[in-house]
This record gives sequence, C-alpha cells and structure tokens, in this order.
Amino acid sequence: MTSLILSTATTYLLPLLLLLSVYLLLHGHDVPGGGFVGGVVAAAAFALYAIAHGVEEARRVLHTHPRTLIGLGLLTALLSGVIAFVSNEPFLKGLWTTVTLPVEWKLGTPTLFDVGVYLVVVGVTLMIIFSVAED
Amino acid sequence: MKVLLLLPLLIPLLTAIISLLVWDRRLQRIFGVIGMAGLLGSAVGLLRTVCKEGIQAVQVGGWPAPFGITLVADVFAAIMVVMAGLMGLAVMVYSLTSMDKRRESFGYYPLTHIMLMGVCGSFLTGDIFNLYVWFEVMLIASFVLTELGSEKAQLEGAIKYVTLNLVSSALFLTAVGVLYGMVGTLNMADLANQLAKVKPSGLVTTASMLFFLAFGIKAAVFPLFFWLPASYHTPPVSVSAIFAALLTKVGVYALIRVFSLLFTGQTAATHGLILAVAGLTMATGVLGAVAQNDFRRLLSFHIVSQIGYMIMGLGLFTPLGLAGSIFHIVHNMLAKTNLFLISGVVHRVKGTYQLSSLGGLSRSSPGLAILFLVSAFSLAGMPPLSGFWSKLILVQAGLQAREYTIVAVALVVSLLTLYSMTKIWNEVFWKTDPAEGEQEPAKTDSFGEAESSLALLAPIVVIGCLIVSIGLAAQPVFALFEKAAHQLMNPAEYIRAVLGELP
Amino acid sequence: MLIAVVSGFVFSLAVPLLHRTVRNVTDWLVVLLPFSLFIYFSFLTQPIAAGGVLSSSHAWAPSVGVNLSFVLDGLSLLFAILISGIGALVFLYSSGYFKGHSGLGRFYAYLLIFMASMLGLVLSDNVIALFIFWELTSLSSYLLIGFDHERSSARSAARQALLVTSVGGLALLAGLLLLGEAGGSFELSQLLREREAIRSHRFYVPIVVLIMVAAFTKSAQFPFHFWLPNAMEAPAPVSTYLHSATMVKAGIYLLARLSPVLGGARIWQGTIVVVGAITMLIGACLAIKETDIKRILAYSTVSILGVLTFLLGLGTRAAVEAAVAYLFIHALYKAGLFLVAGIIDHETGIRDVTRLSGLARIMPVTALAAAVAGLSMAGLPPLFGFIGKELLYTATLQAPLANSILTAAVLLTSALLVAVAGIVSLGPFIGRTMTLSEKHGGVPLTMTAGPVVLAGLGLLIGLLPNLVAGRIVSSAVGAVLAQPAAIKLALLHGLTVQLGLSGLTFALGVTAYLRRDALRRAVSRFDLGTALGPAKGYSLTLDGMTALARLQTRILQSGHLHIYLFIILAVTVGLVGSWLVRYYGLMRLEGWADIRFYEFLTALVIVAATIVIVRASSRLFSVVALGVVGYSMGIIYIIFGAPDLAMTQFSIDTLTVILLLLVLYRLPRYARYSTTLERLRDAAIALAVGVLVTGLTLAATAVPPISQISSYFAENSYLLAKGRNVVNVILVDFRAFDTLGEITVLAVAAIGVYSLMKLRGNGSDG
Amino acid sequence: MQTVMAFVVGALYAAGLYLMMRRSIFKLIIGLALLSHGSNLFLFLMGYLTRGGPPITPPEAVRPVAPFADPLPQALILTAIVIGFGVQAFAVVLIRRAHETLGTDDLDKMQSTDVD
Repeated sequence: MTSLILSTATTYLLPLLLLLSVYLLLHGHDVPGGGFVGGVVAAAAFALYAIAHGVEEARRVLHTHPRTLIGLGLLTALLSGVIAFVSNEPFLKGLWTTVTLPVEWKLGTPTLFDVGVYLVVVGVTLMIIFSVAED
Repeated sequence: MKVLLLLPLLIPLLTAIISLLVWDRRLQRIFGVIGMAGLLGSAVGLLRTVCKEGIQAVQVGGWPAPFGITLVADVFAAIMVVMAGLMGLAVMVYSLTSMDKRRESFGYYPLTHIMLMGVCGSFLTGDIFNLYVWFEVMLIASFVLTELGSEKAQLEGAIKYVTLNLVSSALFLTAVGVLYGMVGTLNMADLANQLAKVKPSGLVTTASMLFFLAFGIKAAVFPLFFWLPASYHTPPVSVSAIFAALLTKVGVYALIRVFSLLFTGQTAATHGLILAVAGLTMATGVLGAVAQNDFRRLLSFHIVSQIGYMIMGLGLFTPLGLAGSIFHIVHNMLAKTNLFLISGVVHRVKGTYQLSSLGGLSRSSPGLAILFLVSAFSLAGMPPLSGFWSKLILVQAGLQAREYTIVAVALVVSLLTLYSMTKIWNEVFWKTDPAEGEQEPAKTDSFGEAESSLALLAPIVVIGCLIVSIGLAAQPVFALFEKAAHQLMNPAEYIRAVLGELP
Repeated sequence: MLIAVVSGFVFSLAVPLLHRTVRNVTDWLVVLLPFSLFIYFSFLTQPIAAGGVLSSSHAWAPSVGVNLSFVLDGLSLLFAILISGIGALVFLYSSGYFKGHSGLGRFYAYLLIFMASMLGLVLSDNVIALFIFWELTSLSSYLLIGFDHERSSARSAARQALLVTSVGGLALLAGLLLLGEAGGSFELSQLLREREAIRSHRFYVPIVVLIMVAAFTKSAQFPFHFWLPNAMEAPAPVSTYLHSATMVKAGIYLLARLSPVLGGARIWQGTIVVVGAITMLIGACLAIKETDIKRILAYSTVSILGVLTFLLGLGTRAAVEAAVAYLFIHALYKAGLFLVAGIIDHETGIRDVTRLSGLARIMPVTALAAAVAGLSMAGLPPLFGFIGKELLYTATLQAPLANSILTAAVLLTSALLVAVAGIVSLGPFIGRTMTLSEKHGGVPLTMTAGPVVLAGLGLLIGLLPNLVAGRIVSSAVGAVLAQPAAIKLALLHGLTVQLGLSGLTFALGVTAYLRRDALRRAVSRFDLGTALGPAKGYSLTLDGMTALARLQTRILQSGHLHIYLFIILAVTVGLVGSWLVRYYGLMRLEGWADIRFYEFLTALVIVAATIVIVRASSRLFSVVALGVVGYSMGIIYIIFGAPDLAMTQFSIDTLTVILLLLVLYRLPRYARYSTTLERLRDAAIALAVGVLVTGLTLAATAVPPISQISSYFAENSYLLAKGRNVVNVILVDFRAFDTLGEITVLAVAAIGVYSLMKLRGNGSDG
Repeated sequence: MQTVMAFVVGALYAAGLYLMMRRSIFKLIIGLALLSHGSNLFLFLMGYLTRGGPPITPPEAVRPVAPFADPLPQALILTAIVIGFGVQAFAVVLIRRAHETLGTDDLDKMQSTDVD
C-alpha cells in the first residue's frame, strides 16, 4: 500500500486539503460549502494520509484522539449558542461583530457554530475510519 | 425564566461533552449523576413555572415563530420532562453498581445523557422536523446502548431494533415531507392552523396515518411492536430499564401530541382506529407476556400491553380519557422501570432471569419482595397504588364515552396482568430456590457490600415510595394531569403561546 | 371511623419491625388493637339501635368521585363487631399457633391489613372506596393463603383465590362505575335516594349481573365455590378469620348492602335464590364427601354462604331476619370450629377425620368447646344455632316462590350439616385414644381461648337471645330492608311447624352421621366435580389461555425480520393507501411535457442503477451501483438549484462507498435464501409501497406550495442573518438547533462504531 | 419533471424495502441506504423542483434572484442526509460485527432473542 509516490503526495496534500477545508468552512455562509463539507474534506485529508502512512502515523499527525475533536466541536457549538445568554438573548441567537484585521472580517456566533460542526465532522469521520481500518 | 426550557437539553449535552473530553470512567460516573440531578432539578423548575405561568415557549435563535424553531412546554410536556429526569437519575444511580467496567469505559454514561437529551428534546420541541431530529438523537443513542458490549444476543436484538426503527424514521420523514408539501410550514402550532384550512381534508388524514405508523412503531403498538420484545431483554438491565421508562413513551407522547394538536378533523376515523389498536395492543401484549418464562422477556411484553392503556385515553379523546392516559404513562414509567431494576437485583443475586431456576427470594430478601409486590400490583392496577387510579380513570372515561368493548378489554387485560405478575411472584419469591441444598449460588457477588447494594436499592425504594404516594395522594396528582389534559383538548392556548396573538 | 380503619394499616407497617425488636409486647399489641375496636363498636350498638347513623367523610380524590366516607349503620355495625371481635381472638390464637415462627411479624402485618381493609369495606359509603378495600381483602387473602409458600399447593391455591376473586373484583368495578353513572353519585347514601331512577336505567341489568358476579366469586357461590376449599392451604387462623367469619361474607354484605338499591326485580331475586340454593346443596354434599377436617368445614361454609345468599335473594322480612341471624350464628360457631381444627392440626399434624379419635382425653377444654359449637351448628336447643334454624324454616315456609322446594332443600342441607357437625366436632374427640408421636405439652391458653369464648357466646345468646336481638340484629335487618325493624328472638315458640322440621332435620342428620361412611362413598360415586366441575374449568381456562398465548406469540413474534417488515408494510399500505385512494382518487398524472432530456436521463440512471442493485449477484457490483444512485441524486440536486446538497451528497456518498468497501471483504458472498414465492410476495408489497409514495408525492404537491417560511428565509438571510447562502444560514442560524441535534447524532454514531470495533464481547451480561 | 421524479422516488422506496426484506444482512444494509435516498428525494420534491438559481444572494443584492429553489427542504435534507449517514455507518459496522459474532449472514437464523 505504502508506495513512495502516494506517501510523498499525501504529505503535501494534507496541508493543501486542510486549507481547502477551512476555506469551505469560512465561506460557507455566502457560497456553497460550510462546516459539514469542510469537515469531510479535512477528514479525507487525514484518511488519505492514513492510507499512505498507516493509521498510527495519521493519529500521530492529528495529535489528538478524534473523540476529543468531537467533544470540542460539540462544546464549540454549544458555546456559540450559550454566548447569547450573556446578552440576555435566546439560545443560539446570532450575534455579530466586525473584526478589522488585514481585511474586514465579519465574525459571528453562527460562524463559531459552523466551526463546531466542522470539528465534529472531522472527529466523527476519522473515528469511524480509524476504528474500521485498524481492525 | 425562558432558559428553563433549554436546560433539560443543554444539561445532558454538556454532561455528555464533558464525559467525551475527560473520558475517564470514574469522572464520568460522578458527572453522570450530577448531570441527571441537574436535569431533574431544571425539569421540576420548568413544571412549576408552567403550572404557575401557563404554557411557556421560547424561540431558539431569536427568530420569531413560525420561522425559527420553537420550544414549548405545556403541562404535559413538563410532566414528561420531569419523569425523564427522575427515571434518568434513578437508573444512573443504579448503574453505578450494576454497570460493568467495560461498558462504562466505552461511553455508557455520555450515551445515556445524549439519549436523555433526545427524549427531552422530543418532549419540548414545537417543530415537527426538529422532533424528527430529536427522535434520531434518541434513537441512535439507544441503538448504541442496545449493542454496547456486543454480546451475541445484543447484536441479534440490535439488528431488528435498528432496522424496524429506521423504517419508522423513514415513514416519519415522509410524513413531515407530506405536511410541508401541503402547507409549507413546520411549526406545529402553525401547522395546526394551516391544516385546518386544507381542502379536501382527506389528504390530511392520509398524512395522519403516516404519523400514526411512524410513532406507532416507536410506541410499539399492535401490530408494529416486534422490535421491542426482540431486543429489550438483551442489553444490561439498567439499559432495559431506562428504555422501558422512556423510549416507547416518547412514541406515545408524539402520538398524543399530533393527534390532539394537528389531526383532529376526522376523529371518528382516526381516533376510532387508535382505540381499536389500543385494545389489540393490550390483548396481544399481555398474552405475549403470559407465554414467557423469563423475567425480563415477560416484562418486555408487558410494556407493549401497557402502551395500549396509554393510547386508549387518546382514542377516547375526552379530557378524562387523556388525563387517564397521562396518569397511566407516569404510573407505568415508575412501575415498569422499578420492575426492571428489581429483575436486575434478582439477576445479580441469583445469576439468572429464568423463572424456573429462581426462587426463595421472599425469605432471603424480604425488603426486595415488598418492593416487587408494590410495583407488580401497581402494574396490575391494584388499589390503592398508582396503577389503580389510572385504570379507574380510563375505565370511567371509557364508560362515559360508551366504548364498552375497550373497557371490557382493559379490565380483562388487567386480570391477565395480575396473573403474570403472580406468576413471577410465585416463582421468584415464594418458591424455594431450586438451587438450594446444592452449592450456595453466586451469592459471593459484590452484592454483599453495603455501599453497592445501597446504590442498587435506593432507586428502587424511592420509586416504590412514589408509587405508593401517588396512590395515596391521587387527588393533587390527578388535578395536575387534568390540567394537562385540558390544555391538550384546547390547543388554542398552545397555539397562542407559540405564535403570539397572530390572526 | 377513619382512625378505626387507618390504624390497622399504619400498625401493619410497624409490626414487622416491632416484632423483631420486642416480640412479646407485639403479641399483645396486635390483640389490643382489634379488641379496643371491638369495645368501641360495642359501645356504639346502643345509639345505632336507637336509630342513629354515624357518618364521617374525608375527601380523597374528589375529582374522580372517590372519598373516604364512612357510614355506620346496623348492617355495618354487625360486621364491624364480628371483624374486630373475632379478629381479637384470632390474633390471640395466632400468637400461640405460630409460637417461634420467624414469619410471625409478617403474618401479623398481613392480617392487620386484612382486618383494616375488611373494616373499610363494611364502613365505606363511597362505592369506589368500598371497591378499593374489597380488592385489598383479596390481596391480603392472597398473601395469607400463600403464607406457607414453600409448598407449591399453597402457592397455586393462593393464586387461584386471587384470580377468582379478581374476576369478581373487575366485575364489581365495572358494576359500581355503571351504578355511579346511573345514579349520578358514588355515595351509597345518595344512590339509595335514586333507586327508582337506577331500576329503570338501561344499565340496570348489566349492573345487577356484574354485582352478582362480584358477590358470587367473593362468597364462593356456585360455580365459583371451588377456590374456598383450596384456600384451606392457609394457616388455621386465616381460614378462621377470612374464610369463614369475615371475608367470604363480603359478597353477602354487598348483596345486603345493595338490595335496597337494586333488589326486588325478577332477575335479582330469581338468580340469587337459585344460585344460593344450588350452592347450599352442593356445599353440603361435598362436605360429606371430604375427609380433611378443614375442607369439610370449608364446604360447609360454602353451604351456609349459599343459605345466606338465597335468603337475601328472597328479600322478605323473614328471610332477611334469618339471614342476619344466621350470619351471626355461623360466624360464631364456624370460627370456633376452625380454631378447633387448627388446634387438632397443630397438636397432631393430622387433618384426616377418619384417622382422628379420642382426643377429648388429651384436650378436654377444646373438646368441650368443639362440642358446644357443633351443637350450635347442628341447630340444637338451647344454642343460638337452634334459633337460627327456626328462623330459616320460617323464611322458607313464607317464601314468595317455590316455598316447598326451598323448604325441602333446606331440610336436606341442614340434615347433612348436622352429620357434618358430628363428623368434625364429635368424631375426633370420642373413641379410642390416639397415641401422639410427639411429646404433648397441652394446648396453650392463647389457642383455647378463642373456641371457648365463641362457643360460650353461642350458648349465651341461645339462652338470652334478646341480648343481641334488639341491639344488633334489629338494626342490621333494618338497614338491609331500608326500614326500621324491631325483632324479638326467642328460643321456643311452642309447637310449630318449624319445630317439627327442626326435629326431623336432627333425626335425619343423626342417621346420616351414623351411616357417614356409606354416605361418603355414595356421594363420591356420583361426584362429577373433578372431571366436569368448575375447578376443572378453571384449570382448563388457564391452560387454554397459556396455549393461546404461546400460539399467538409464536405467530406474531416469529423472529423473522422479513415477516415483521412485511406486516408493517402491509399495514402501511392498508391504512395510508385506503385514505389516499378514498380522498384523492386515482393518480392524476400531469406535467409530462415539462421534461428535459438530461434530467430524464439522470432519472433513468437512478432507476436503472436501482434495478441493478436489486438484481445484482455480486456485492461489489451493488456497492458500485449504490454509488451511482448517490451521485446521480447529486446531479439532480445540482440541476434543481441545490449545490450545497450536491456537495454534501457527493462527499457522503464517497464516504459510504469507502466504508462499505472497508467492511465488505469480511462479509460473505451474496446468498439467495428466500424462495421465489417469498420474493414475489415481498416484491408485491414493496411495489405497493412504492406506488403509494409516488401517489403521495403527487398528491401533496398537486398545488406548488408557496411557503411563507421559505420566503422569510430568503428575504432575511442577508439582511438579518448576514449570510448570502440561504441554505447555510438556515443550517447555522435559522434552524441551527436542528444542526446541533444532527452533529450529536454523528457523535453518537462514532462512539457506536468505536465501541463495536473495540469492545469485544464475552463479558458477563449484568 | 416533478411527475417523473415522483416515480423515481417510488422506485427507490420499493427497491429499498424489497432488499430489506431479503434474508441476507448485506442486502439489508443496501436496502436501508436506498430507502434513505428515497426519503431524501421525497423531501426534495416537497419543495417543488425549480430550475434556476440556487437560493444564494448574489453580491450587491440583498436577496436571491427569483426563481430560486426552495431553500428550506434543502436544509432539511442536508440534516437528514447527515443523520442518515451517521446511522448507516453505525448500521454497517453493526452488521459486520453481527456477522462476525453470530457466524451467519442469514437473518432468519437470528431468532434466539424472539423465540423462547
């Protein structure tokens, strides 16, 4: 399985695909994309890496157990909803602020929510694929 | 106090998230109990608020109904959430001792919490598609809990459980689709308004049949109940107990909700059908139980039988009938869960669920025997326990509605229930232990430790006391259920709470 | 009165604990409670006899019409005195009978529950409360009959008694609820005022039938009588208390209590008289047949219960007088005899009358008490029983219907009962002295007290009948007849027909006693009861039900998943299909013109791939075809303006195919298991569902919807929710709550897969 | 086209259910997948097929340009697809484990939990 070409390719593909996935995530609010598709792409990146380098290696590159990603994702989504309580708004009320970094960037709790979705999807997909592949 | 509506969802979710992140068995146990206690506390608060201030609604995300998703709590929903919290807490405490380490290490606690979240979501949501989502949350968690441990029987049971429930989900989704196709809305209060305007109303009734089937499978009514007796006795007993307490009741709840709020245009046909199904469910379920010789299988079939009583009141569709249904749901949650928990203790002491190999427990565990008697006689509708009142009210409602057949069936089935309960009692408690004289059976179990038996018995004692107290203080309890039934019969208040004073 | 009833329940909770700690004190405490109740009720005889009625009411569940309202009138007072008085003696007796038994605390508790329930039953004015207490007596009776639960006969007898009386209980509940409907109240005192309305109500006949079933099961009337002799598995104090003196008379009480409301009609009178008379005869005959002393007594009790029943059915003044007197008399002598039987059993371990003899020398006091009670049973002067018999003959002679037949039947029964009295109260004590195997330390005083007191009372009242006539009997009769009655009882009335009949009875009875063995053989020969009797019916019913249950369960719960699916789909087609066809008619196929080639092609691909999957014989092939279906759906989504859906569909489809391939190589080859017929059947139902869904699609979208919701979303997604992609905005804002649930499902699925792959079975199933 | 697709939906339901009624567990899982495709497509049709733009607001506009497809069913289907994926992934692995543990792929041989 572990051909040289594949392993070399995936090593470079991983960051590229991850970048793509983040793009899909962040622009999902305006064009097709979003947390789910972004998450799947990111997971696919790691899955490919696992095919090339083995699951062990992929787990190492991921740094953390997929389960933790799921937990963090759910937590992010939950927090994005709970933030509204602070300003006495109902749960999951979208709150927006504009951040002017290099470019003007609108930041809101729905974006945060989508990040949560993204993390959960990555975690779930990898947890399933790793479990099945390791068997 | 709008946040009270959300807490029954957010507390289990947060607990599950923490469990996922720490993933340490011992910490999960602690958080598990704290989370359930929090759920119960918030549920009680919600019920108090609803009783004091009327139906509560909150628009999630701040989008006005019918555009966003609404959470609504009327008295019925609040009662159900309280019961879910109570049963969750009881089973959680029981699990501390009864659950094995392997399953604990593979997510038993977070799964249970997520299931509770799905259950409470189903009770509280005011949006039909959102109901589908919570159903799925509850279902997938129950799927995993069913197979968790991967015993042979568990896997076998799980396949049937999963398959048939997925059919139910597909039907549900189809039904939601039909409603959206017809009137283009998902908010249940809005749907109630819109569906009343649809001509011809026959299509509405067609859609109602889809809902009846989808929820009927979940509620395990005749002839859609097969998944339940095939699977409920396979997982560890605390899982069986929480399933028995909650899952089918969510189906019943959904039936009551849609057939009191949405589909009231053709009651002669729809509710007549429900009444007929109620009778058949009672009868086939109890006969199934009579045929069993295994403690838990017998109890599983009784779940089916008791569902019949719960939808009987809906079929009658009178305030008294619905109050009786709600009473029966609450009573049955207590009695049935307790019986499962007791069967678990028996199994722990004797190592089997087979009635023929059990015996001698009235001598060796007189306290447990009394608790069993209370729950079993309550299940059979014996006075003055909780089950008697729900039976009395349902029978009274049936007579008032002149539905004599269903009344007769209900009474005969309660006799057969008594029969099968005495079967357990005679075999398990009165009979001498067939293993006596031989090697002392697995009594060397950790059951002897005072600490662990306390965690096992405390929930059983508490539920037993509740069964008795509901029996003795039937009036205030019934008044609450009457109020709930009144709200169900007059959906205008519900609709107003959700949509505001819109035309 | 509430205290009188509730105290027993409360005390029953404390007794097991008390008994564990202060054993000797408990023995006395449990006697003290019924005894003080007895004193209390005795003091009330005066005001009640003077025409007073004591009542109290406490709300319980007024919304459903259930109240703890109690009324003490003559009838309930008679019962209350018997319950508390005999109760005190029975508790006393139990302390001796069960000396050193570890379960005594439990026994006291059950017995106290019973006593309290029985008191509640006779004092209740609210019929639902009455029902509750009625069921509680059944329950406590179950626990008491099965007290000796190590024996399987005791267990099955307990269950039999419970089931038979519960049949009655259910009938009672239904009957009382109908009665409440008809009379507009659950309070007896109220119902009494509505008697005319009730008698002309369309529920009248059902009410009467249901109430009679209840009374007949509880009071062991034919054909439900069989449970009572079997209930003799219970310890002697229980048989004494429940199965002769009190509980079995609950049915009689019910008939007496309701006869002012329901009585008088032909159906009431006729049925009760006939059933009572049959029971009376059968009971007497079967009593002769038996040799077990307790079963003999049980059958004679059945017989007397028959007597009481038919007397109440007659309903004349004389009959009611006789009934009330006889009820009292019977409670005294039969309780005494049961206690004696218990002593015999306790001391010798033998209950077979043919093996018992000469006990008088071993237990003289008991023998004396037995003899006096036996004489009362035989109806000899100067005992109370004699007065009863005179009243009985008076009643039958004056009966409004079939007086000669009834008199003859009573004569026959009474004669047989004289013989029975001889068999149980004389036989065991005379003749050759038995040698008792064990060391015999004499019968304790606690046990002899009961029989002596009861027999003594029988004698005392016989001599001075007006001790009770005015105070107790009159007011009871008055309550049953719902009009005041003043009754004088006398031992002798001079030379009357009744006296002659009594003499004849005694003569016949003595003859029967002397030829008892021949008689026993004769009765046994004609006995069809074991083969065809109701007891057989009971067991056949149970067996039949179990068989039916097994059959039904085997058919329904077959274990075949495809059959479950088939049934569910068939129901779906039936229910949904019938409505769809009825209200929507047959398909209206429109919109054929609006088709573009590539769209049609995509649709065709989906259908073709689906057919391939169905017919595929290789797993790989079907997985690939499944992928094709998914991708084609993605294309449909693109064509019809759903790029987000398409992206999701593509990614999910890829994941699914990968997953299937990953697990595929472990799965076996595609096998054909079902027969062609099964395939056709399944195909038919699957196609039917398919057609149904197509129809639903067309029906639901016959008018293109204008969703107000969707327009709102489109309108506001940018302006309010700051997002241009409406679908995404719905997912993360408008309906983010759904998405929260969705990712929760994903998380759980991942845990599930993880546990399935990593957690291997073979642990214990706990 | 709505009418054509209605038949496609019917075919998906029929094929899915037919496969689920087979005794092989592998066919069961394929059947489940088809059934879920069917119900997703059904939901899509309930929004009525609209050729034309996706429900996306173009730059410089404040709302999507009509005609655009009904966004709500799309969102619902997205949720349903994802849920369906989770459930199916679980079911696939469940079936594999069942086959491994029980040693058969014949559903009719799995009746020990129903029959006493």
